[in-house]
Amino acid sequence: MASDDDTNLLVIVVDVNPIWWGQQAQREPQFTLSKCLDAVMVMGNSHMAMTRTNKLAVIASHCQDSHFLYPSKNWKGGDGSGDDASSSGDGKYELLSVANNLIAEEIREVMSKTEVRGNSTDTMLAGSLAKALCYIHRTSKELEVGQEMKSRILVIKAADDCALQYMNFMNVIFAAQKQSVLIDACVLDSDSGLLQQACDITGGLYLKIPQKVALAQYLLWVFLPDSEQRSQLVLPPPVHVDYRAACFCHRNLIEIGYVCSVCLSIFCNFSPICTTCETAFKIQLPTMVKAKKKKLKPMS
Amino acid sequence: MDEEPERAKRWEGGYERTWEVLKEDESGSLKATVEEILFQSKRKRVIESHGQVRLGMMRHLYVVIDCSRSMEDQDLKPNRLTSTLKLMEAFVEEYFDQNPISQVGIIMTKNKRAEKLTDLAGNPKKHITALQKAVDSVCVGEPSLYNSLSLAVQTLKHMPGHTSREILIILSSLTTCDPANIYELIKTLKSLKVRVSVIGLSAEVRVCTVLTRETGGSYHVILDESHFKELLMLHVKPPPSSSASECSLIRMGQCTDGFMSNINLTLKPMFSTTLSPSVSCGPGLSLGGYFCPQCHAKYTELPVECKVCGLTLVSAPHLARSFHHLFPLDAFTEIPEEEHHGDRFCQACQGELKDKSVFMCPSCHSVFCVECDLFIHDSLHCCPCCIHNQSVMAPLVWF
Amino acid sequence: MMKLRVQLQCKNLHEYLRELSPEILDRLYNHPATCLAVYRELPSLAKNYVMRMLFLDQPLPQAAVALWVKKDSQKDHDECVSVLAGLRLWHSQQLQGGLQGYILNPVFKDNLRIALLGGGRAWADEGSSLGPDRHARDIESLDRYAMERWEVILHFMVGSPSAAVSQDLAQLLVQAGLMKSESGEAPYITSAGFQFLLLDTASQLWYFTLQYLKSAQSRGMDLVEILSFLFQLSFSTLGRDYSVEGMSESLLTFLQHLREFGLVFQRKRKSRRYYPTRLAITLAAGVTSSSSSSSSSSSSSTLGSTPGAGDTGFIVVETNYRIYAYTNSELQIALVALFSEMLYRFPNVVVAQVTRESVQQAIANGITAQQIIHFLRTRAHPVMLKQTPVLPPTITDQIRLWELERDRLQFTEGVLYNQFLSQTDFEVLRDRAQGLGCLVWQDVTHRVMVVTPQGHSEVKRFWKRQKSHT
Amino acid sequence: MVNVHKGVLIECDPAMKQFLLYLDETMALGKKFILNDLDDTHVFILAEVVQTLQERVGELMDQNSFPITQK
Repeated sequence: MASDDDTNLLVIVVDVNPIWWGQQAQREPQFTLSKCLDAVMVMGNSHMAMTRTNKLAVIASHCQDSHFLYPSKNWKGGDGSGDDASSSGDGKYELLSVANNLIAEEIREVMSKTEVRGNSTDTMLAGSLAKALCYIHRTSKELEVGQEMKSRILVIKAADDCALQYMNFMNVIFAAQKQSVLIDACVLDSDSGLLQQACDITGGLYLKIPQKVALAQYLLWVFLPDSEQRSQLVLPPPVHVDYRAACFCHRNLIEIGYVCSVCLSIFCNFSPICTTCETAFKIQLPTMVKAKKKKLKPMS
Repeated sequence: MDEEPERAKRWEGGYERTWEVLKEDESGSLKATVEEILFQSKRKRVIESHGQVRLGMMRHLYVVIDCSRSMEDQDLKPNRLTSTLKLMEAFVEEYFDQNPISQVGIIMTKNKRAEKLTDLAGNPKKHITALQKAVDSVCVGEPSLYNSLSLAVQTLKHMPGHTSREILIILSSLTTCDPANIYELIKTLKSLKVRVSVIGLSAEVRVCTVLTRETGGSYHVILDESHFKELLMLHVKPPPSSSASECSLIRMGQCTDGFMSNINLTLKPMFSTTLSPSVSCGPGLSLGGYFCPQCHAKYTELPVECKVCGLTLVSAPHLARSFHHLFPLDAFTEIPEEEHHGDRFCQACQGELKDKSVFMCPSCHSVFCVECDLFIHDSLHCCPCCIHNQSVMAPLVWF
Repeated sequence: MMKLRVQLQCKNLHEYLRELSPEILDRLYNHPATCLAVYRELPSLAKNYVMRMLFLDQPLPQAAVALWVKKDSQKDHDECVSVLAGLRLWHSQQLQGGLQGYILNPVFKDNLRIALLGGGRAWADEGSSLGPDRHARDIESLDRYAMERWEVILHFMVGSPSAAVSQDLAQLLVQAGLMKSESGEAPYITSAGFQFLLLDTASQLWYFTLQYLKSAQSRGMDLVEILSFLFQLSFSTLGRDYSVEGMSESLLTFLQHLREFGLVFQRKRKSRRYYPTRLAITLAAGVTSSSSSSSSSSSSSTLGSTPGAGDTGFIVVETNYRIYAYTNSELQIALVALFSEMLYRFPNVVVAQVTRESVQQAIANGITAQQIIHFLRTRAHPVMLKQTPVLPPTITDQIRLWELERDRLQFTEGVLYNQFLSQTDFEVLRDRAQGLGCLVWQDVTHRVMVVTPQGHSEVKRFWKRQKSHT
Repeated sequence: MVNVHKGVLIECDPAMKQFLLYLDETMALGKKFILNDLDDTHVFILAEVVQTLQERVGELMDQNSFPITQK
């Protein structure tokens, strides 16, 4: 059994795209952003209640920015007196009640403060994941010597993907893989190709949940066990990821393509000049085989 | 060979009074200066990226490891050979991480001859097992620069024009035993546009200076093991390819997961091509695997060159992995902590800004601590705050 | 004459709870803090099982639960089910379709929900109702106070004159078998006491609390109330003050004892508020370490050096059998001296040498090699923690070899029977001795057997009767 | 008639057994103390020699352990 004292860090990235949640509130009033956050808090509480050394971080991924809901900057975690946050009046474990009050305050502030530019119904997930990785990197540096840390990121995805982020997203995925950080994805609405690739490359779990209302139960059943228990439990199988690339000129998925040796952009058929980096290609003419001169019979 | 401008050698320079760096503060503790040194060493590791220069993405690199008698010397613990092979394993790992669509070959030279440990291949596992087996090979005789270079050139000259051809020599003995005149070989190397770099384990050798200067490579002599590791890691980043090297379109096959892609989802256990063991990590019956789009040969490891139809097989993440060389993240500007009057928290990791200076991203003016700055440049390769305001350059739509 | 080497048994929470009667268990689960503490001690797979069933109201059929686990980890699944059933967390219930199903113990379920999500009544009356404490205590002073109180007890055990301890506490130490006192003169330490000293702070605390609970019944205190208060303490936040309103009389006396142990700080006996110290909070950590005699080295490496609870790691062990202890506390030096010879003494460091004689001397007073190694590992200096394994393997192996060297011979008293006339006589007598359970050793081919002295008289009588019949 | 002896059963590894036999032959403890040689890991001896036997074994152990401190 894993020794009890290696820390286990769970970072939950919640997609709080106001436009999507606004439409969602009209479509199904019984599942709104506050319900989703309750489920997140239940998941966070149970993770922190598991062992003394478990740590939690929650990030809200907004259209233009991502905010750390917990642990927030101005409140010192751990041994701080933290008497300003009201302690558990209702029998809840103190550490959890302080955490939940903080999350509630921060999310209220985030939703009211950041104004919405444009009607982008997609979220900049790569930025929040990058911040999560930096946070994991710092916490692992601050660990006592001799302890090691297993960490994973759970993304709760609502709006659909933003195509412009592909390159940054891939950078983030490779950085996570290098740090052996698992990326799990719980998708509420439309499937997301980027997250499928993230989960496949880092070995995390990708799940599109059929009923949104039972989000808390899905989180507790599928995403709560950490990497060591997942090898024992029966969990949803890894999803098939379509890694084929689209060519730059027509945006359709191709099996065989031509790759420019300089800027690696892909074209579905041969063209003498690369449109992205305008380098002229040396056209390999099929090498001409010079006709063999018949040899004069050597003078005997 | 004309006399090139003599670089000031270290021992020619003035007397370095290194002990004066450690200054005691009033309470007599060296803490401040030690942290200063630590801070400087962290900063030094961020190599300045030199803007928009064309990088040779597909590289063919031969690593020549000297196995002469001098490799049993014990100035590197436990002896030079074991320490070199250990560092080489890390190098191969890092090399394939940074350049997924490149290839490496390893050559050992001893007893006046050179032989191939592994030939050019794109699969790291094969090289690492070969390196691990080489630990107990015996070091005898003298190395031969000429033989190892000519052996490497024989395969490199057939490589297509657009890929970069490189040789990295790890030389420990001061002598070499060559059957012919090495300066002729240097001329042919130059004509074939092969770049030769040398890492010396003992002292600077004149013939290596000439060799590296002529072919455009780099020549360094190691100080200690950590310096050796640093020099090796310098060779991981693809070298700026000279404009002369022509670039061309390469035909490539995009592989998807074999067993899922065909419509009838019957899991057909297929024999992976057993032409040569190097094709898959082990021939035999396996469910998973990648199918070559052209000839449906099956492979378990990517990237690989299809043995049947010669098509290079690669998957999208491989190409994406070497992107950050194309759009390098420019270094953050360092501003002393006093001048920075924003909030006292690093915007990436929410940690407090404790150390002496703070780093600002030139494009989005967000502030980071030194740990995050290093982490962002080493593995993240993108600024967390810039991503948000959608100023992303190339509209690469790939999913 | 054989020296009985008593083994210090330090049960962990589960072993302790399993011995309690079911109705005490159910009353225990009435308090959110205890439910959370019991939940934290479950094996990690069982934790997930409990979480999965926390929000279900109707029972799950056993067949469904068996499918949760992959085939190759069936063993862990059965172990979890037995733990959960053993602690009465899972009740098996008859489903309508005649299937056997599992349901979470309703009392436990409600209280765990309250612990996680709130919605019940407050655990302890809030300190804030008394207004801020005029002379509030910061964390460093709390730590200092806790460590100093705890060290007084350890010093008393080592017998240093300066340590004075209340009669009640001394009597508890004797009851716990850590000390012995003949006819009224000052108690002195036993071999179990030595082993106790070598434990890390968290395990010492837990062992001490277990002994206290045993004696609690005799003092007429309610076991459930004390345990829930203890677990509530271990979940409190360091540095906050809590009020004493609403605490029963027995709880108040318990509080005074805790004050003496250093788990709680009160300015005066009668002050209306108390501060839990770091020792109280790491008490929960001690619970997870399995019994000291088992050789689980992994869980103890960081428990012992829990930050602030006593000194963090200060011992450096070198491969030339030298020990450098960076401490000037008399107690730690006395502990190191138990199994090594002191070489030099400096203001901030003590140099000692582990030798064959010193280790065998320690083994003679009942300390086992494993306890010495556990002591060195839990107090290993951070510099040592960087390397794996923490202690140089040559040293740990050598200490174990020195221990094995002593008991090359095992002596057992006995009575030898040989020269049996026939095989049947031998077998009859051997079966009789085996039936009585006093057969020590037998060799059928030579028809020789050895019986314990106590069993000898019985076997002899049987043999006489046997001979008179045939 | 069944023969009965009172004494102490010793269980030890074969090497130590040989040492006991050697002590017995050379009358090192003043008399023959082995009552029965049972098998190569068990021996049955007189009760009163146990104490002196332990000391002799201790001495044997001291002889073949090297002093690590070069005092």
